[in-house]
Amino acid sequence: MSSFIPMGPKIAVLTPEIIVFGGSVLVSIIGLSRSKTLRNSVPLLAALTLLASLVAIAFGYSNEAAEQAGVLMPHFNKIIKTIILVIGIGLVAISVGHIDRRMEDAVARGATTFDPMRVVRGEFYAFMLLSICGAMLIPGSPDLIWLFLALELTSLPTYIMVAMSRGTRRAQEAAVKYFFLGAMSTAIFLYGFALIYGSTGSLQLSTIREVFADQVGRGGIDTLGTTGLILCILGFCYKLAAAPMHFYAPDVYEGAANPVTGFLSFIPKIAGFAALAVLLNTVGWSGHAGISETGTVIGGLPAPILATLWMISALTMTLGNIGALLQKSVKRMLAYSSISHSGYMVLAIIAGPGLGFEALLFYLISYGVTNLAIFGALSGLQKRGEDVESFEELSGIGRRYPGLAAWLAIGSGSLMGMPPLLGFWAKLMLFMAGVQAGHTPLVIIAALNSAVSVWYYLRLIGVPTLSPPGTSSEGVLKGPSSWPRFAGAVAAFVVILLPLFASRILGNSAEFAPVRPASSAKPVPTTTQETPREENAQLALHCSPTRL
Amino acid sequence: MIPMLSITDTHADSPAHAVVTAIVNAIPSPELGWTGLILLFPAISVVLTGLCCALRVKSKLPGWITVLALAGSFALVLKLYFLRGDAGAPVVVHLWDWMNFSWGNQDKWHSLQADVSVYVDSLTLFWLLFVTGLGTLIAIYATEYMEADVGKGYARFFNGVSIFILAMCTLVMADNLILMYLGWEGVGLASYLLIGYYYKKPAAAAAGQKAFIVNRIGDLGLAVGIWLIWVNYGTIEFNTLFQVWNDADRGVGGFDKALIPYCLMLGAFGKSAQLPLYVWLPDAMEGPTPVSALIHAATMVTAGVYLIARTYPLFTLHPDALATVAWVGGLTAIFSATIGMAQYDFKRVFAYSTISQLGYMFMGLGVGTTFGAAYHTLTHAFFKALLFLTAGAIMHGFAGQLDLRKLSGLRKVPGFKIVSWTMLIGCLWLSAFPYSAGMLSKDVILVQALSGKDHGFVWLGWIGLITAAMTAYYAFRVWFRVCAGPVFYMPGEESHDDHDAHHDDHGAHADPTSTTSHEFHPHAPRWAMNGVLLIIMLGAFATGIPGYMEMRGESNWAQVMMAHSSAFAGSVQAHVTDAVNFGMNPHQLVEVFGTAASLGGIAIAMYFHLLQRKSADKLRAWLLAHNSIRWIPVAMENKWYVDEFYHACVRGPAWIAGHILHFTDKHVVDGLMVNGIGRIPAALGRLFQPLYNGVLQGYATTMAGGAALVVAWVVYRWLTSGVGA
Amino acid sequence: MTHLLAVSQYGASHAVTITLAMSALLFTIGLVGFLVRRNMILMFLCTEIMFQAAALAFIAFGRMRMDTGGQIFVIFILTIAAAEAALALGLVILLFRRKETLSSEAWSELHE
Amino acid sequence: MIQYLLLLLPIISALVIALSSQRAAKWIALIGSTAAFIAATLFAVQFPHWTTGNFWPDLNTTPILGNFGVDLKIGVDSVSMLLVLLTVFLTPLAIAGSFSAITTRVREYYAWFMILQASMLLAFMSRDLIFFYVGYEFTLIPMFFLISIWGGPMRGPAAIKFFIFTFLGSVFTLTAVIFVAVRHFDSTGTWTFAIADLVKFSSTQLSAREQFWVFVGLMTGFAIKTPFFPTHAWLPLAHDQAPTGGSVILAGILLKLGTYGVFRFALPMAPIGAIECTTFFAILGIIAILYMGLVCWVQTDIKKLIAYSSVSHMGFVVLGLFALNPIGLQGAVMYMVNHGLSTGALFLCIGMIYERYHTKDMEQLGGLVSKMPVWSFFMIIFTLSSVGLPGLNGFVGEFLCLMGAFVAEHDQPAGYPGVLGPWYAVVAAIGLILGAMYLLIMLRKIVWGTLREPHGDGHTEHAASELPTDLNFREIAILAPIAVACLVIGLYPKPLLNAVEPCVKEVLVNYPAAIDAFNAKRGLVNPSAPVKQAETAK
Repeated sequence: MSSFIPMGPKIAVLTPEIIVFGGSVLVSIIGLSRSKTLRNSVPLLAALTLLASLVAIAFGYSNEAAEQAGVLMPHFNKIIKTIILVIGIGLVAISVGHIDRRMEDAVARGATTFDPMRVVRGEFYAFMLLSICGAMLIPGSPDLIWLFLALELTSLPTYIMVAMSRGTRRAQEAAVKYFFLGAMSTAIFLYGFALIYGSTGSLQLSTIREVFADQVGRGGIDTLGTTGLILCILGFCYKLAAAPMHFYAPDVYEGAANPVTGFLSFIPKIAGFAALAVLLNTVGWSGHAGISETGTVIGGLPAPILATLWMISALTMTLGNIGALLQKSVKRMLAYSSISHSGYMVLAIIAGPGLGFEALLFYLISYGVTNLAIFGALSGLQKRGEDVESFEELSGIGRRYPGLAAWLAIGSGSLMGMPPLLGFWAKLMLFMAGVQAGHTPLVIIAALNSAVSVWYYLRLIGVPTLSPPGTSSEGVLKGPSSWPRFAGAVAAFVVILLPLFASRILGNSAEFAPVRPASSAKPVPTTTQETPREENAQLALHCSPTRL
Repeated sequence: MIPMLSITDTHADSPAHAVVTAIVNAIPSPELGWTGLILLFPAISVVLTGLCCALRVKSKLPGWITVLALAGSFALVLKLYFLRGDAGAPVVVHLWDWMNFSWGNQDKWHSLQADVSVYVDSLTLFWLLFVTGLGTLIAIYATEYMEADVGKGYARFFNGVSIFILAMCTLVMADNLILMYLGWEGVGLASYLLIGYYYKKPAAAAAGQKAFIVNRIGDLGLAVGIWLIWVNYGTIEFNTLFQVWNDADRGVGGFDKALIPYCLMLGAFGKSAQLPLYVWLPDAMEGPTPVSALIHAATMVTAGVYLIARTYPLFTLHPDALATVAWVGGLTAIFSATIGMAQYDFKRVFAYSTISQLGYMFMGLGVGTTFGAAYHTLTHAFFKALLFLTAGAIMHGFAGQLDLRKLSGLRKVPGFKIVSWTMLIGCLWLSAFPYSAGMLSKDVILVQALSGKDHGFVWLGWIGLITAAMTAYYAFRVWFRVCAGPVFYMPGEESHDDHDAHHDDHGAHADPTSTTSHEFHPHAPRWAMNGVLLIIMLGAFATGIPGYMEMRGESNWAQVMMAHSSAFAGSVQAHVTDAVNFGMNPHQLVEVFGTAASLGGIAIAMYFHLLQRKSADKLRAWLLAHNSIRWIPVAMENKWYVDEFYHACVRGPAWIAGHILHFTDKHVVDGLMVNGIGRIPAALGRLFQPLYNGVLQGYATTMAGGAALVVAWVVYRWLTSGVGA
Repeated sequence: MTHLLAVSQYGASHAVTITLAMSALLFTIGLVGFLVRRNMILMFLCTEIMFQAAALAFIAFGRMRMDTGGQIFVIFILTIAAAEAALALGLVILLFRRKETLSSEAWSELHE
Repeated sequence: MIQYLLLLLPIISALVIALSSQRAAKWIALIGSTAAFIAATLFAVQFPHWTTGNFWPDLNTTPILGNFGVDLKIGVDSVSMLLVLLTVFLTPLAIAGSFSAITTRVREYYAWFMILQASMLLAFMSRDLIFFYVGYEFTLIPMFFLISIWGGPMRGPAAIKFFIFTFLGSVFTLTAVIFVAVRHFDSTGTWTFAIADLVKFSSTQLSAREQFWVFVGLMTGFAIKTPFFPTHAWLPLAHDQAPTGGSVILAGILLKLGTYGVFRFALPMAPIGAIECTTFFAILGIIAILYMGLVCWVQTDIKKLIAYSSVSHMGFVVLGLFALNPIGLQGAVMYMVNHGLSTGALFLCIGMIYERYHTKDMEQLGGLVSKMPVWSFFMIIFTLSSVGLPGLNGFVGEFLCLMGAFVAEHDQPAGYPGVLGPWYAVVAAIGLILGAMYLLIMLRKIVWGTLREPHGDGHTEHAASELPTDLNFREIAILAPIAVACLVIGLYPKPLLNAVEPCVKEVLVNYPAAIDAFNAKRGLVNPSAPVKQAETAK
């Protein structure tokens, strides 16, 4: 069943991940160095690693080679990796100066001497790189084992990062919650893998796809497979912070240090979406889902999967938004906002390859960049060596730090979908994808939700710029390093300017091949009229002129 | 059908070009194109007096500018009259495009053509003659009357007068209904500004506002009428309209058409202060007296008569339309006469008499004699202007005193001779003294009414006769009280000289009632006022001429002018019949009973108000003493409580509704609905908040439970829909 | 269960079915244990039980399909489980040092 | 490229202001906005094609999301041009009107103002639906800051309510737009958001049901923005709390975005849907006219009164739009422009009073004509224009709107049958009386009567020192152009009417047949309807 793929090309395709992995090893060693310069160069090194990996993708990655190496969605793979790396560099930048802050202070003051056993900087960046490496591995997974390992590689370091991000009880509590609930979710999707394996008899995703297509031809995916898929989706929801597996998110985001929260709200999420795309690729979006609003038959995910995702999407965005309305802590609010954005993005997953995936990728870029702007600004502030967390502490800081307030405002505007910022275009694409897939009701729910979200995003715009400075915002000062602020500024400019180049970006992502046709190229079995289906096929062609 | 002279425009493309075209068109053409200048003169006056206002000119310059401009207009009107004669064809002069656009073509219903164009036929000329003529005279009068305000409100006053004349000329010269509507509202604006001239008096400000708003009700009728006309005839230009009406569409139509006269009627009733809508006119007396004379007696209030005369053919669209006009007119006449009999403020008496006389005009229109109506308008314009101007002269002389109980024997006060005697002429004319112009014009109407066969017009004639008696009574009640009898006067509460000073702010002035006649020196009118009074008196005499000619069965210019205008075109002008009552035909009937009514009224007035002044009070006391009849004087003195009725039944409920709606808006629409919807998300959020309790197991359970719920939902969908796997 | 038995079209033996049932049971035990136990070590062990339930299922399915993939997967599951165990124990020790208790309820400072 | 200049001018000014000193800011803003005015006027003169309903001849496009048909296309037809001219005309005046009122965070104020102008211009000039939406939506941000920094005591809630409600509405609009674009793609295979293409597609290819929902979606946003009757709750608060300049722009231009949307998108895109909803919206319009008229009557705050009157006036626009015939639509467009002028000017007048007395309470002010004759003169002019006095601009729109509704009968021989009829217009025309009533009452209270000023001059010390009793030259120079414009449009609206005519025809191109079919379903057959339209109804 599984075709043999020689090792060489496979490793060649994995060069970027190998670079990142190597970098993590290097970083973890250098972090222990007694030389302050060397120690301080750790983030730079991490960023350079990511940059090198990026170069490797830019110049060493070809879709053909990847396809040869068994990557199922080569272009999707490339784009996801690129996004992870670019945003990853930003995430590294916003975490500069955070880890070991007290220790370094003490050393600088001469209060203590450097003790390699008590510093964690090296490990922190190493874990960060490992997690990024894991996330990068996901979209190219050829089989379930790979997928499982990549997912675990993504999550396990993050548990530790939360715990070590700051030495407080809150961080440890966040870590324990994150870890235990994460373990539960892992068990759930692992069991799902087992059921899929049971249904199809293979771990190879390409084979699974064929078997599922075969099953669809015989009336539908069997119960075992369906259950497995649903369990997987639910398990992945944990990574996405999507309902009903989102409950950990507010606590964990609040407990972790600001840069780590920024990390958590992006890397696991993109990993989860990549995993979801890879997994759902096995059942494909060309099955029949039902009758659309407009009366035409629409292709889509199998009905139970669609129903699950539909429900998850609607629940996630709604619960996220209504939860965010009540928050006093910026980070908790951002956690809920992150939840709701997962809900929007699930809509893109539902819409499927073509416009849906383009929307998903664009949305991920937009969300990642915007997140950087906001967390960059937040990480660039401190209050007595601690993170700035509550709205009160941000009150009126625009007077002193207009730039940071502006990054926050631009980020919020983008998250709420205010044109002409990046978030608007992302949402536009998303809604287009949703409507095109025939899910106008879901799009309307999403639209309503984005209107609700305005309330709390406005607070994030308004509190720093409009409110008078209060007692709790007086002690808020700039953080020790200017890198987070710089990263925030760059991200904010990107949020404003990227739309001008959106055409180029989307032009690139439009080329990605979402689904490889099943080798046997069976006609999709029909239970309803033939003609609309033909149109539908036409439609798919329009979506992806080059990729089929 | 109707020959016309039209200077058509080239349709403008670009704005600049259009402006040039407009100016070129406004320049007099070799023929009668200069007609448009009749409007130009007051317009220039508006601008110049406005400038004077802005520059705070401290001389009588604005007054004389106005007089000159109006005189210029009057001269042009005269020239036009003499050029065209009584029965000339309508002149249409296009000035510039206004609300003019089309879709498709320029046909009926496919375009809306309301241009600033002038349409002059004999009806227009008839009105223009006395509007500009009296306007000029009254402006001259006002240059003296308002002299106390020089440098303060003087320019503003004449600006208002110029606006008024401009709007009034636009009204009567309009070539289409919408332009007429412009004039219609324009005179309302002038009226608003001039009534509120003494803006510091809250009553004046309120009166101006009331006039505008009540008129708006009428305007609503006019607007609906215009729309209905467009819907039914596809045009609102008089020329085309009458053509259409003449060619094809004569006579009674469907519901839509039948409504047209009633809507127009509403407009006319509003502007001419007829029965349901007359309430603003008495209050309008708060304005300076020349304004009352010009606007609220002679000209503006006859706009309603003009409107009906202008659209007379349309009043045949429903059989009862004209009868309604007649009855409303007749009832207004007698109704306001009863109020006029019981007022002490003689300006108000004249105001009610104006309403009453306007009622006669409508009666005339209704019973079918447009000539009678127009002729009465003409005579009324002169004698009522005369009365108001004399009243003004008295106010001017006696510091605003208007109470007829506080003035007496003015004919013997030095300087008030001319005033008193011209006032007598006015009163005689008003009371239809035999063979006065007032009698002649009124008779035309009453004869027509008494010879009517249906709609109870005969009864209307009798009502007219009774009203005539009442009119004679209240007219001479004023004259005998004020001008006859022993000399006695008390100055008014406020001298309008110093209305700009804060005279009523601190009570620094002595109580005005304590100012006795000994310390007070009446301020006699000078040449401008007296001269104008005399000229108008002569005019009042002159207005009798067509009446005499009519009486002798000769054709006269007024008659001819009406007959060659839309007021006659195809109308139902009835002929006087030989209906017999009391053995007399209508002519004899009116002659006998009219004379009796007039003389009887004067006699009663003489008894109560000259010979036995005490007995008037006694009569009043006697009436008040008897419970069964005491409502009569009370109601009459309180104007039949009509204002109060409107206040309670229209304004009150609307005001309460306003408050209720404001409350609703604040607390239901905004508070409950909008804020309520706004609260839903947060409330939902609070609903789910307990789930985020921070306990690890709690989260785990919720997650597992949530996952189970999702699965359950999927299974449910699966089972129910049967689609899918 | 009927659905599970329905898959035996591939010729699954009774033993496979029983193994699968066992796996499902194990997973349930693990999950319920995770939800009801407060001791963090026990909770962690419950997640391990769930992992092993999945592993058992893999073996059973592998046997049913006559495919070695399931068994290979199990090795990776065990590896990951071991890694998680290391992480979990480290974490638990850290927390125990802080609060001298293993109860998960002691850690509920972060909440709405 | 020349058309981009108009967009760039305000943006560049905003940047320059942001970098300039606090003192220079207002002058730069004034110069920038005046330059925009001059530029727009020059364009209007140089390319008179707009007067005949055509767009600017060189319709350049700048692809943004090129492969999804989202291109920055700038162009104007006459309706757009009128509103552009209104925008560039009012903005410098509003800026000059803020000179003495804005003393804190001056740079920010003017920078936001210029950004606001840019985004309004974008909305009016865009020939691409998405960029229309960008401009339409982005106006919220500057307006949010204008209200919440320089607004009255309740500025926070006012700004938030304004923002959230308009945002809430416009997401539906966006969804509807996307729906149409997607359907266009489905049937043609190309993506486009070009207004012309989508309008053509939507009005002819969508089924009745789809059109209905598209129309509802579009209207949800526009109805809140305009605002229509039950969705007006944000307006009084926002207008009341906004600083003078903000109120002027809000009432003068931003509200027009809603009606412009209805005119430009909702009506042409979904004729069948529009016809089905006509009665509903017309009734909403009438309710707005009457209800708000009564509410205005009992207001004691001048600014609130004018704010509520805006809702009432917008009711006329709604009525005119849903008359669905040339008269009504012409009236609606005229009303948009004229309401912008007269209400904007009224807000400016009120702002001048507020700067002097620090109160907007009619009970505390009175008889100002004796102290401020010049101000009173302007106030009277603009009030009368608002009342709809013929000869001033307000009348043209008001009369045509009502007349349009009046003649919109099924058997109208004008070639444009309608769904409404005389009764709608007659009931709405009561609004004429109410309008006169509340506005004249306002005049009576604050302009006429004996002089009343707020007790204690303690509040007025900052402003009173700078400002003379009556208007100064700057203030006269602000109000006089508007007054002239009011008079000119009132006396010579012909060029405007001529220019708008082709646009109106274009909007109505699908209507007569569809209305005949709709009326026939209700049993009202148009005797003069062409025979062929039985099938076009489908």
